[in-house]
Amino acid sequence: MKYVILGNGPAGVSALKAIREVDQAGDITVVSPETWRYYSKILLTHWIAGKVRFPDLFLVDEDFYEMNGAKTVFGAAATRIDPARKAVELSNRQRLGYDRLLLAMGSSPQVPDVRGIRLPGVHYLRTFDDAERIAQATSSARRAVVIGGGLVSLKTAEGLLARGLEVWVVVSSGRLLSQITAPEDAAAVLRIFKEAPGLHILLNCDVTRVEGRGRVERVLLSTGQRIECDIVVVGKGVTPNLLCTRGTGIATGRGVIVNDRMETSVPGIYAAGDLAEGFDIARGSAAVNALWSSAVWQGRVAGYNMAGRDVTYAGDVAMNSVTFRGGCIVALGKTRPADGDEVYTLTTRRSDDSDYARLVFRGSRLAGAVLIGRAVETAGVLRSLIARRSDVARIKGDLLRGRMSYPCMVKDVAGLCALVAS
Amino acid sequence: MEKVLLVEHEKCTACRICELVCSAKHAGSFNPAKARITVAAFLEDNFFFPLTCQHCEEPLCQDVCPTGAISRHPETAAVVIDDAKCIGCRMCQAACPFGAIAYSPSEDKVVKCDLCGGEPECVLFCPWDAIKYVKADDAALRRRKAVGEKLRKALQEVKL
Amino acid sequence: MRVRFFFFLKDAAGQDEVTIPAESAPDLRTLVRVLAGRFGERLARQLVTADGEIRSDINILVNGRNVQFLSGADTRLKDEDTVSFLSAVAGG
Amino acid sequence: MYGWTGKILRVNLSARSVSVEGLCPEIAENYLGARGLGTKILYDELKPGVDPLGPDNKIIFATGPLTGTAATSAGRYNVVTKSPLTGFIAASNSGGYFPAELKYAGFDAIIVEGAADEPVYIWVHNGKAEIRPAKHVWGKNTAETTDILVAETDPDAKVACIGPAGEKLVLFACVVNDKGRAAGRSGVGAVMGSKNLKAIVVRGTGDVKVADPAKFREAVLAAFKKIKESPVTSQGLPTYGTAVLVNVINQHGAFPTRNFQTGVFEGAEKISGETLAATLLVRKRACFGCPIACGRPSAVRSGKYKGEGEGPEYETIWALGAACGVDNLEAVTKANYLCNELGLDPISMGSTIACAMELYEKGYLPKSATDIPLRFGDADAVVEATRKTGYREGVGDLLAKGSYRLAAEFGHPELSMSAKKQEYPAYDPRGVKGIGLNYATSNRGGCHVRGYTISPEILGVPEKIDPLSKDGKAAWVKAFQDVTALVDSVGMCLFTTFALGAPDVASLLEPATGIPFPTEKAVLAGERIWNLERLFNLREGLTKADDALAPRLLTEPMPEGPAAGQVVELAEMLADYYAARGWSEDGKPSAETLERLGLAV
Repeated sequence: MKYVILGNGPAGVSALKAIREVDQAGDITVVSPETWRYYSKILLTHWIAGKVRFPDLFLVDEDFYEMNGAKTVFGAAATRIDPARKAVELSNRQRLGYDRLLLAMGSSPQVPDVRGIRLPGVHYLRTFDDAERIAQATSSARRAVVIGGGLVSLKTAEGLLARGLEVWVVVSSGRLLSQITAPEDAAAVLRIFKEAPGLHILLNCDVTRVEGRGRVERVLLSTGQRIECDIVVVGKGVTPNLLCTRGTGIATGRGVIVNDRMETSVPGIYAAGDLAEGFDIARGSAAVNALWSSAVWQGRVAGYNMAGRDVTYAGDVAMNSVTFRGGCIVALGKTRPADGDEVYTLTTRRSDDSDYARLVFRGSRLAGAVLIGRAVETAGVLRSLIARRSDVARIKGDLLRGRMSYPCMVKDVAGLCALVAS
Repeated sequence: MEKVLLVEHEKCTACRICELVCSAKHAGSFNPAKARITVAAFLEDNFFFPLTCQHCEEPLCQDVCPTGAISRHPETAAVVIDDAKCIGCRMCQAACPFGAIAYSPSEDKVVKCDLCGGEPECVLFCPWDAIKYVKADDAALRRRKAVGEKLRKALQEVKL
Repeated sequence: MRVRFFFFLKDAAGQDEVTIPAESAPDLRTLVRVLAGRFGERLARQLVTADGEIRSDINILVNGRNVQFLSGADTRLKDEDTVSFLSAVAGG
Repeated sequence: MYGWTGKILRVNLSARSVSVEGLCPEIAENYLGARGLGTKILYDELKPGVDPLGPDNKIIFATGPLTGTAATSAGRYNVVTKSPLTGFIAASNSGGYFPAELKYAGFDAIIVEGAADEPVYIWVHNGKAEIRPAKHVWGKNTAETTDILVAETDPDAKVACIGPAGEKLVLFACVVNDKGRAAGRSGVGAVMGSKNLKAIVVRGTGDVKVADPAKFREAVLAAFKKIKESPVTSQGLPTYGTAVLVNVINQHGAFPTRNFQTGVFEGAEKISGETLAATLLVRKRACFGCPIACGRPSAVRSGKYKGEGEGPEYETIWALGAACGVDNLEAVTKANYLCNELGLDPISMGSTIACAMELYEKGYLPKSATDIPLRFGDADAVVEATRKTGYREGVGDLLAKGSYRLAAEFGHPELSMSAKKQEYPAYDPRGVKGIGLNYATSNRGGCHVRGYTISPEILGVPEKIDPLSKDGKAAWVKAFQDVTALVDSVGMCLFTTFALGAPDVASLLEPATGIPFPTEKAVLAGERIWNLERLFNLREGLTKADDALAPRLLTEPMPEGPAAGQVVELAEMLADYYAARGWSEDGKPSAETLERLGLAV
């Protein structure tokens, strides 16, 4: 059996491990446009901040591929897939035949339509090479503009602040983290970032132009404001890398459409990670959740199925955590309520004012939550309630009193048991 | 034979000595907020539950850790966190269905039970043997699993 | 005489009260032997030590007086007496 | 500092100010904490003769150096103030979760002075504190108050509060923490009420550190071993709770019945610890850090006494039961729940009802003076009188003054079973002489937990001594009083002394604090604390005449049972006691004694 894995991130590597667990003999090739072995993209902003050492970026040892009997083709990307001949063409002219193919190429940063956005000094943060360029630039830069108010932007801002830069974060929306939280969370979310020295958050405005002679010198904002700066980092979201699926018959929507075995519409071709539309339990439909955790689980399910073990993907719940200088925000599942959903906001006059929890219920089930501060400690239990689609009617009272703990559920089960026994 | 932590919550008196000795051992001070075990005491319901890491067979926390900081200890089989690798991103907290991972603000890291390297302090001090460290094939553990299974079934039946 | 058991001794004896004629147990030492024989090993272990001495950590009252302040194991018993056996307990 | 947090919170309710002060290391070493520290502060700061219910009185909530550590059963604190019931020092002890939480919040003690002009509570968290309005919980019972204040502060906050009884200045109102544990005696709740202070709410995530963790751990392990080896602390108390004593004390003929008219209660079995364990007990529960777990969550499932909560304890069962001739355990339990909810000391409550019943039956308390007939054995009357006292309704307004003032008002103060106007607990001294001497000399009036000689006299711990003999009792009482002051002041529970002794306490105290504490030094601290309490009382006008017992105990021989014919030979024991203490014949510490204890001015 010949396996080709396009991608060397969490989805690809999880698939590799799963395949090897089932099939010790098969021929596996991992293809990646990057030259580095499997590393953690999440750590890049921490590396820029100087909090993580270079060797600690890597999640596997150098002999990992060898030990798993996998060939690697690094520094090359798939350019065309030929399902009829069961082959993949690579940018280095190589052609790989496969019996089972995994699409795990992830996603790429979106490039905003702004004049001057191609000027040197404008960066994106996706790969280690991107991070290295940003880190180099910070050695001489003093002022930075970060475009976007999402997770990557804010973590990048934190990294740049740690490097001693003054940072302006320019956000189109009226609030931070607008993709993973709801408008009613805005104030609580903003509180986490507000007091950071050197950080300026500009809401409700866009960068209309990037200017400079030969390289970035300033940005112009829709408000008319000008910000002099040495570098710009863009964090306006990502799009799945679907280019090589064009014309192959692999069905796509926002991402690659898969069944519950992570197989695409073309038999033998699977997809996992940032480019796949996995089932989202909270939404009750497929969605592209560009999450580390989803990539791991989807990659594992894909790998098992590719190697012949029949495993289904139960689906996942969107799960994001954003930390900033000791503060933390966790968003789970569906954070923006639809019609008929019930929403409860729990704010107590606690010792720490930054504590906040908002729960979204759909019928007798929990659908989503935004947790800030100490409430984050309950995130796992809530996520499990959402993921298991538990009927929470009996423990809703406890949940709303801030008792969102596992024992609370055990108590409930024990109570039910007594009820059944009697 | 691998040993596991067995909690029999019916025996718990909510004295919280486990929290005290755990924090002393791991944090060097008496401070329940720093303990890796917590007694959830629902006093009105007379329901007390010592909660700590279950050292799951397939730990979700390990899956979601983006830094590779979580692994299984080769000798104790405990699911352990490598302090040096943890960046405090809290994803493991969001993944753990038991809520058994705590965050230590002073260190900006998450902390959890590590079975004290094979000699759990909570087990040594628990006055009522509500927490035991037993061989994985221990009869008590099997009984416990059977009860758990019964409870699970009871829950499902009621839901129908 | 009326013999009463309290607390764990009641559990061990399986009942809280028994009547024993003084002629079969004219003193406390004999009574303890009679009770140990009658109620078996579990009670016996709680009443007497391995050497057959009355254990010091239980309290035995004859008509409300601790036998310690009567004649100990030699305390004479009459049919109208009440002998109470109390396991080691405290409160407050 | 190790053991101690080294910080004291001072709250002035009149000025609405809060401040943080350091704990003087020398005071800490000499007075330890909790009861000792509170006494030292009160002695140093209180002007003599202040009205206990006026703004000049202060109330101190103090933990010990071992509170919040893993030391055996060290989850306790003391509420120290000038008692409105006795006019002398009050130091009421309680466990639960509140005391350790106060330590984690960063304070060894809270000193509250002045009085607020409207209801307030104090919110203490991680080294900070604020005074907050409490109008919305004024009038609420202790359970409701706790729930509301937890909801508006922190889910893990712990609450010590008063109920309606404290608000209405019932002279034996208590402070209830964690809903079911109480700083019960001497009316400390009324002092809070007089200050318009409804509650103290604490939450903390700070450290309590010990000086030598390894040595401390060894000492804790050794102490745990002894607790587990003692059948008293490993079996008796966990299985039956304190109520185990009902049968024991009744068997000895020292179970005070119908206001101490006799020492044998025919209904004892029905209200015994065994009956409680077999019927109403839900499970056992421990205070913070306690391996004994004598706590009794209980429930009366149905009927007119339906309810649930903690207890009843032995003393409660006696006071609301035998003392009033009541053998209905459900009624006693209900009255106990009411005491918890309304914030009443069940010993003084039951004893005061018992006194009123005797006054009523003898015709001294006219029928017109009470809206319910008060006859011995009437269970409903006990429940109703308790409720009425909490709210000061009808006859409850009379009962709220305690038995001494009640009996005096109707011309028969001799029928109050009290010392220094505080009601005795559940042991008739005619059947247990040493405890009588302790009642008479206890610095806070009629009380068993100052020098619990029941231990040697009845239970045989650490050795059996004859309860009916007066000889040698003075030395036992002194020794127990001093060791108890030590145990109370380090923050441990008195019940540990059924298995542990002063050397064990010292062995914990030394590695915890890093200060050398040989046993003699630790016990000397206990003696110092006892004498300082005495000095406080003397300054408040105490004389030898206050070291007294009710005439009934001295002159009316016990009518029946094992103690038949006995009276308490107090005068002889008292003389021995003064001598043993190094006090003058009129009960004042001599100059040499003060010198020896480091109390000389």
